[in-house]
Amino acid sequence: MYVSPVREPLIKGKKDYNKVTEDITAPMAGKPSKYWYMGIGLSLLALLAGGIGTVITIWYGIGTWGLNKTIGWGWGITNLVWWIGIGHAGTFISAILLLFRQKWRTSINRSAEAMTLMAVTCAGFFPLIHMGRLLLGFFIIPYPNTRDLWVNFNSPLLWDVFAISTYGIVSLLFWYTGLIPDLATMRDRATHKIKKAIYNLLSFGWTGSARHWSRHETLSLIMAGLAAPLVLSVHTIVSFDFATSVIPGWHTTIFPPYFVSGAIFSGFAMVLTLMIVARKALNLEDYITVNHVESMNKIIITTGSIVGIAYLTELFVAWYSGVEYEQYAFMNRALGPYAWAYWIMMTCNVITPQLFWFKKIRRSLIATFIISIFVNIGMWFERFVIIITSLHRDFLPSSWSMYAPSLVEVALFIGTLGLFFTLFLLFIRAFPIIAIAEVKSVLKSSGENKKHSNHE
Amino acid sequence: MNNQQYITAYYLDDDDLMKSVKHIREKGLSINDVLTPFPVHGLDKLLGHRRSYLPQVGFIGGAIGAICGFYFQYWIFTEAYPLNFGGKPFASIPSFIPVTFECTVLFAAFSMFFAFLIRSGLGLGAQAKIHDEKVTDDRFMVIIPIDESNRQDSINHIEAVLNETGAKEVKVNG
Amino acid sequence: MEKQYYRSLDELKVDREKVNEKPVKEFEAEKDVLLDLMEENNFNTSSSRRDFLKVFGFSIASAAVLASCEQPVRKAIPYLNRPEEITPGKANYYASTYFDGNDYCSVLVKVRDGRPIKIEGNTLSSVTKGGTNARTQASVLSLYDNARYKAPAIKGEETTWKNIDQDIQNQLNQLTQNKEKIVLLTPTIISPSTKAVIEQFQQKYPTTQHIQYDAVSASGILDANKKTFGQAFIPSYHFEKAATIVSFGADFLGSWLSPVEYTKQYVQMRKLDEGEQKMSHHIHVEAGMSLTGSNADKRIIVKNSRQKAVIANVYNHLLALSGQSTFNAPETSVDTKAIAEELYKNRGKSLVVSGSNDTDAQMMVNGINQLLGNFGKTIDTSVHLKIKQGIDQEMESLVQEMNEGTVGGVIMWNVNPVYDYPGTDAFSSALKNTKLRVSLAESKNETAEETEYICPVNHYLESWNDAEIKTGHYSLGQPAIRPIFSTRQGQESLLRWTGSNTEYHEYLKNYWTGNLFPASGYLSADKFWTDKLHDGIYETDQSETNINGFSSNAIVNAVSQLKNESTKNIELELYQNVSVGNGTHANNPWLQELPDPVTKICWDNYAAISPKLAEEMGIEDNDLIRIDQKPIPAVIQPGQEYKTISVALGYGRQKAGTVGEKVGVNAYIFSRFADGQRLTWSTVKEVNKAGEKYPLARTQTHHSMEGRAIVREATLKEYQKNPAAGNELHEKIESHHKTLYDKHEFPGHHWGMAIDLNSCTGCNACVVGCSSENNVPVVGKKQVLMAREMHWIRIDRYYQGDQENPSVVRQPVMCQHCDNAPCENVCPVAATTHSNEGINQMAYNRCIGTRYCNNNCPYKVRRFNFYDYTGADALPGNIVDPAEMTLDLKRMVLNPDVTIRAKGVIEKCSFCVQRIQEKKLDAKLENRQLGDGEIKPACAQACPADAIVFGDLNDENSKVSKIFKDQRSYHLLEELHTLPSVGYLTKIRNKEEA
Amino acid sequence: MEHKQFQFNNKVIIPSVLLLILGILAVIGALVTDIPRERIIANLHLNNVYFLAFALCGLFFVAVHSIAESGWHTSIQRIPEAMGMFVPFAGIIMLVLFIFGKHDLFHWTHTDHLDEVLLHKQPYLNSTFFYIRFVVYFLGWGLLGYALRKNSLLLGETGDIKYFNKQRTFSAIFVVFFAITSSTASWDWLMSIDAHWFSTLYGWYIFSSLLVSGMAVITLFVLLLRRMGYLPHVNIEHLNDLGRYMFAFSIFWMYLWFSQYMLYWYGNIPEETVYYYERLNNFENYFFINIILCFAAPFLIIMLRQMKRIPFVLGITSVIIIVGHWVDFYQLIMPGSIGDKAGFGMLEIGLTLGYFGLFALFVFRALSKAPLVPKNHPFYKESLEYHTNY
Repeated sequence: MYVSPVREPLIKGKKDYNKVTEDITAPMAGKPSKYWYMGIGLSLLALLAGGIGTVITIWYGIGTWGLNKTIGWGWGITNLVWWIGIGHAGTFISAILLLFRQKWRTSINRSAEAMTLMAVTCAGFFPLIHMGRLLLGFFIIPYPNTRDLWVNFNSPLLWDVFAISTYGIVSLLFWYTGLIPDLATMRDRATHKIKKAIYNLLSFGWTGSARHWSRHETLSLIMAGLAAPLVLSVHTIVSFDFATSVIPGWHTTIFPPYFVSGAIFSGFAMVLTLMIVARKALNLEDYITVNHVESMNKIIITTGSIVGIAYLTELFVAWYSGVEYEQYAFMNRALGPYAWAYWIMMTCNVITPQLFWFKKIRRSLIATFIISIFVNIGMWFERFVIIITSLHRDFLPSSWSMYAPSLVEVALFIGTLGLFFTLFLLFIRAFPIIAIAEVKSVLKSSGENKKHSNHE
Repeated sequence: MNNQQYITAYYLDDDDLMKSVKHIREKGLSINDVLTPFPVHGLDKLLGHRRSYLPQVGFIGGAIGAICGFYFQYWIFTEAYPLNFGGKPFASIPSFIPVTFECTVLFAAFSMFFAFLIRSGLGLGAQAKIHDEKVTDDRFMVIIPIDESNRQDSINHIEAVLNETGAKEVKVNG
Repeated sequence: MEKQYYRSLDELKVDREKVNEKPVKEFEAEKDVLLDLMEENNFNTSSSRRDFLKVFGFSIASAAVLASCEQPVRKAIPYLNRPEEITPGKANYYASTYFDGNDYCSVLVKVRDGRPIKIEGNTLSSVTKGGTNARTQASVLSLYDNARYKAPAIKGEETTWKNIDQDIQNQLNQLTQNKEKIVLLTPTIISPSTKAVIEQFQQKYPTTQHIQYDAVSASGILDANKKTFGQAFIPSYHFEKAATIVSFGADFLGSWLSPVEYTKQYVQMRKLDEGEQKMSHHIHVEAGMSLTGSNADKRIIVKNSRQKAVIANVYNHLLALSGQSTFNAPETSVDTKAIAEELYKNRGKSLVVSGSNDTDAQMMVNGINQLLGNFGKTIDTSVHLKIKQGIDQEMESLVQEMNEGTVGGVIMWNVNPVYDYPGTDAFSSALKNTKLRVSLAESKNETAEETEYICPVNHYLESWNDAEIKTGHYSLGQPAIRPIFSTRQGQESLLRWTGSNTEYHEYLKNYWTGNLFPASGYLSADKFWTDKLHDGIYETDQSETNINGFSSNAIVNAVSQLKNESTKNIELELYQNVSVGNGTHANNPWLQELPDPVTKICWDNYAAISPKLAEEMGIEDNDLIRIDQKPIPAVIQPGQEYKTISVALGYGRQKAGTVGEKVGVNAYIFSRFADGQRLTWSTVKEVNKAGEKYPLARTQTHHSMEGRAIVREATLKEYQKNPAAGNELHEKIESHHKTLYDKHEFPGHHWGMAIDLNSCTGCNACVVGCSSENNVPVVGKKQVLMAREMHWIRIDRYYQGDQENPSVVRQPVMCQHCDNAPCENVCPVAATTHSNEGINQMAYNRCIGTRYCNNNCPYKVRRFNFYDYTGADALPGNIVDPAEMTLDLKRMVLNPDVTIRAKGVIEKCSFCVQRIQEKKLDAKLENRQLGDGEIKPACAQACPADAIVFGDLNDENSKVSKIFKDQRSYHLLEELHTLPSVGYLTKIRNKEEA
Repeated sequence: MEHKQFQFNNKVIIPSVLLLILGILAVIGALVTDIPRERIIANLHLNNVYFLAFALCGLFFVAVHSIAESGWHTSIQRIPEAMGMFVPFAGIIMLVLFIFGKHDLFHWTHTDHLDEVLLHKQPYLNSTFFYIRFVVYFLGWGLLGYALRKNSLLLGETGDIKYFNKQRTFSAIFVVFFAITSSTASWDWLMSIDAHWFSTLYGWYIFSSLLVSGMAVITLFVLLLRRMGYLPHVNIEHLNDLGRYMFAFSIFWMYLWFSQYMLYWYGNIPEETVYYYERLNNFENYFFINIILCFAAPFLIIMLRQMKRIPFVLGITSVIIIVGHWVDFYQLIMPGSIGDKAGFGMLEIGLTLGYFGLFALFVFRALSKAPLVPKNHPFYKESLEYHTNY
């Protein structure tokens, strides 16, 4: 297919198909580096902290958290939304960018999707652990109990159960579908017997038959078509958790699209944070190029601006509505006791991404890395602001109250970070973190070496 | 599979593959299969493959999911155990939409995924017949069945055609 | 309301024996409600009803066993023969009397399966009229207090009653022989039969002096009346007849004399039901913000040392108005003329009271009331209030005598002077000079711990008793349970020591049949006795006849000596709050966790200081300050007099049990004697910041309504012009109500509750009543600090206006049972739903604790069990129970009709659904319509102000339906269209400007 | 491939003018019969806004595809560009209507009897500020639209990378400007009709409506031009993409519609539900027809790939969407502005067709002013070799 010479190459260096395979599978070969061990050590330590927090929470109760009669959700749900948001990048890259024909997605979709799965795992942990009676959490499954009672389909939390599990499953299927051919590559390259057997099992007997490829492509495409609205639906439903209520600051119609765009915003930031490190550590600079980073930064600035406009819209409509509770809620956000969190959110989410208007910054890896971390922080604070500042001062001033997390809550958050990075570090050792087959399919049209000579 | 034998050969470039497939087909040879390390665009057309029915499967799966998901909720709220939640009507249709949607997607995805596996004979424990381990790396392999009734002629003919196309490692394979 | 009052278990022993002679009859089916219920639910097992009963008997028996000894609780013997009056699962009510020397209340004791579990007001009493206060409600828990003395002890060694009796008798005889003085120190005794017992004791031991000692006394009133009427007495006040009430520091709704009675009276003149257009005008002069002061229409801030001058000026103006000669009154900045003029306008319809213990002040108040012609109208001198008979001077003399060594023995019965006598150890050191020290005490206290002989007395629910709260107003107390421990009631001990073997029960009965029966008009003494025991009260129209005419000589004398006292010093004011009161009940966790109606602080007392003083001294809330070296946390109290610091009494108990010990500081040490009276205010030498913080547990931290229409109010004038004044929003909002789906139908009942903000005084009785009825957990100070208190009903308090003298509004808030409840929608597991009777119901065992409902509740009335407070959790050993509420002993107080909630579960007000179901069943079994007002949730039951009305909104004629149609009626946050089933009536203030 | 210059001849002028005359006749007819004046004004407002939305969507389409460095759109981009040229004229007719008819449309302009809520909103909802905003919108859109068009023509002509980059910059500015103004303008012209009511999502909801209806108009013009023999290079793949856009944005519209409706339905707070209450009780037909036409029909018709590749089906779907969103705007405007005076008859049909004629005249004229394809656009060749597998 013809590609305009104006476009930058997506794969740098003079590559052939074999080189692609070699490059991408290289990180899995041999012994892990000492940095890998350090990383996994730290991650496991964090995971341990989370484990201790979990045991304490289950044994002693939610009382070990900083919540109170007014503020029923704190860091737990903040983290849930944050992780779910991060989990949106993968599917967005794979599904929506696929539908919009953005070829640059091929280098990052695999790892982004894997991050989706990991983030969803981390996210899914919080609605479970935040329950007062975790051991009875199975009540949430729609089955008739001994008194023929079912569940409440009016509850956004129940929708969440469906949405998050569906999202997790479909993402897994989608990710795995894409992984099958690459697993076959791994199988065929594996020299160790056990390794080969495992990859053989996982690759589902893939041969690379043209028929299979044809179906595989159709499957990927339709799955992408399904995943695109699904990715919208998940964060929409998460936003419904808040927006369906009557609490000022929560009950607002812009939440669904604004949450989705915030999710993609934060997801891309996390992908960038990891990929900027990973491309260097795993020698994949030719595949994940500055061009890729720039493209992602463009998405960040778009979604960041949408989020910014949503903030302003909320502020304006709070005033415009003439509803005193709404007005107070927003005044309180900006000027109340949690104003610091609000301004961290504003700075990190609205102001810093605007730096990406400058091409220099957009293409600077260091700047991108720093800003991506800012965005991660900002988006965490966005959820914190939404949850805490809305709850801590709602309708009746008599019940107003303050919230600070306990050590247990902090430990749980750190634990999920540990889980996330542990899974990621294991992932890069076990699976090709770039979709080998997909990169090969765009190598000719968008690779550097064949750039100027391609004709059909 | 019975004793059917094949001649396999590979190319190192997808463009070469396309050209030779065209050539082989023009020579009247039937191609049993082509193995490639990545999906080569336009190959289906050259090989004369039909479009897959997976979208239809997905649609049916999704439709079933939607209907089941919706009716499940509707039945519980109006028949099985109607409860007054915050004054909402028993049939609180807007509330049913999110779960209905999720069920639709879930059913569609599952049905397609498994249809894909079943139709392609893939799955946990399925054994691939590996002709060449480099097929998943950088080799594009054509597999042409040998006419068993006229074995040697067939082999010769096929080898000749393949050699014309610049194929590498033309060999008979079980 | 028809309630069946049962007689006591003991009383029925005879009947039971009679019953047992006959073959036991099969019970009548309709009585056995529960059994039928079980059958309806298709318990088609082979077991018969009788088998079931045997099993069920366990619970009753276990209680009975527990009540008798310390055997393991769970070993139980089934009732083979059911006692006549006990139906398993049905509660009995016994009339009784609560009097602890400080508070009086005629009560009904709810006994379930042998255990008293709830106290309710006795509506037959013309004094308390079914009202209760927080302490009365909480008193049932004291019965199960682990700090109670469980057996007699000599010098800390447990012993038998026989031994201790012998010892004490010997010593008493010895003292009598030596003509050494024996003092019987008690709080005010209002029991006529007990007085007879004491007389008998005094006959046996003639050197005995009986001294009544009230830690917070009314000695000033007694003295003033003695000087003006010739007799030391407290008259009956009639707030319900007063159009203008002027109170000089008398917290008559909270702690002054008989607050339950006064609240009942007071709200009669405050209610604007059924188009009533008039209400009383209440002027309150005080230094600290009291409960009563915060309810006043006009609150005038005057420091304690200057209040006398204000009284004098009012008196002087009234003298002038009535054309009498005036005197030289000290100056005051208060517009006393206006007060006097208003009072004068309302001659005979006004009431002036003072809480001061200053004889002169009280005499002037008498003079004022006399000038206004209030005696005989709003003040009845012929019916005396018998409460607070203690004369401070007697106690003062006693301590002097003890110090001199002229007192041989002291028997202290239910008093705690080591704790509550002024000074740090004045009493304690005096006590050391006596030879015999006997304590008749109910539970661990500072005084008893300093005596050799501890003779534990029964809790009042284990005791026989009687009371004459007012002249001719008798009431009886009867045990509702056998003594749980090896205790004996005080009267019985005294009788034993006189050598008598009469049981006090007999003694009491004889006293009543001997002294009261003859004039009762009854033909049979037995009938008289059983009737009165059933009713709990016996009221006659007796009156005091030996009251002299009013004499103003003493007043003239007094005013001539009035000095213009003026001091720049900071004054310290001591007061009793509605929860802990004088400190007797400091070990009661329900009371400790009860937020103060003004500051909303619990689990501590504190120094309330004025905002201006705080600013000057750089003091913030929770700063520890030192008042004459004594450290105490400060709270900035709007409306506090500039240079007055108020501290609550009753805290700082050193020996009281796990709950009450070392909670707050003992402020009694600051009280003092002056002019023969004990005063509860003094000047302090120095106040300074300690530089530390001391966090106070406060259930409400934001005090402004932020301009929201939460509590709606109007002035009386506006109301008279427009009954919807202040409530204009209601109609507007109602007219805008649009819904996208129709309301569900409530074909049977639709329960609703109306709360009159004009009546509610904020006394907190409802809060304790609710906790008691619904097994609401106590969470302790640490958890309250984290804003995790569990109360199902709370009383919100907001300040309005300038902080120098703000107006105060209160609003009881419980679950509003919204028909469009935001909480119900969002529970994923359908644990909270709407019943077809309009109740927002919680299925605790279904709840998984997402707290989503709590977040969504606009009223924030849902409570989450952050820890295992009740021992109901599946995981053992992780209970958070600062108040020991999970002790088997204390768990006896639990209401078996209400599930205790496990860790991780949301709970909230249920409209006392168990009471609704009970009454519905009663009506069904009796095949009749449920009457309006028959169902009373615990809060409505407890309310002394009748501010809470409950009923069926589907019944057009029910009281609650009518109130809902009142133009003052509105719903909290009604603009949200949550359609609450709770309505509020606007608060109307009788004042000029809004 | 040879490209014909678009001819602004009688073949296109006559039908357009006929439609325009039909519209004028409809208004005259309404004036002489007893149709209330307010109804005419409300209809004029409806069509003003609706056709302006097409024009803005045209500009937005061009801008977004420039930023996204899309290739395939280059072969049809002249059509959205031409649509954008309607913006200034729409501004003029809108201004005239507001000057004469704002009191019939906006209750908040009755400054003599405002309740406290509207008084509270006065700093925003007052005529002066309203007109200032109006001018800012049209200046911004007009100038940026003009710049985009001019630059695009230059780029198409020269293929100079300088113009390519410039186009990207203009596009970015336009998108940012439009992101804000599309919301505020929809508050001004639509949301403030129900002056007490508010919804934070409103602006984005209108935006989605604009997007999908504009896309349908683009599709319709592409089909029309192909039918007339222009744009021979536009193949089934391009149509497929346009169809996919319509399909996806229909779902997106439904998503936003549902989000807004569900949240207000769920909260059931009167000040919010009053909006839907009005529509469900007095305009229930429009309410449901709206959903069917805007979502159900396009969703079912063009879900399958095969259907998107049939020009006729695509055309029908475009028309359904255009009608559907007209109904959407109808039920956005009518209940709040004229309430029970609203109706549906010859006036509505005629006037809308008249606007179509007017709009078509502008578009055709603009198309004729420039080559139909940017033959030197760097991505133009990509567009020609465009084929998809999905």
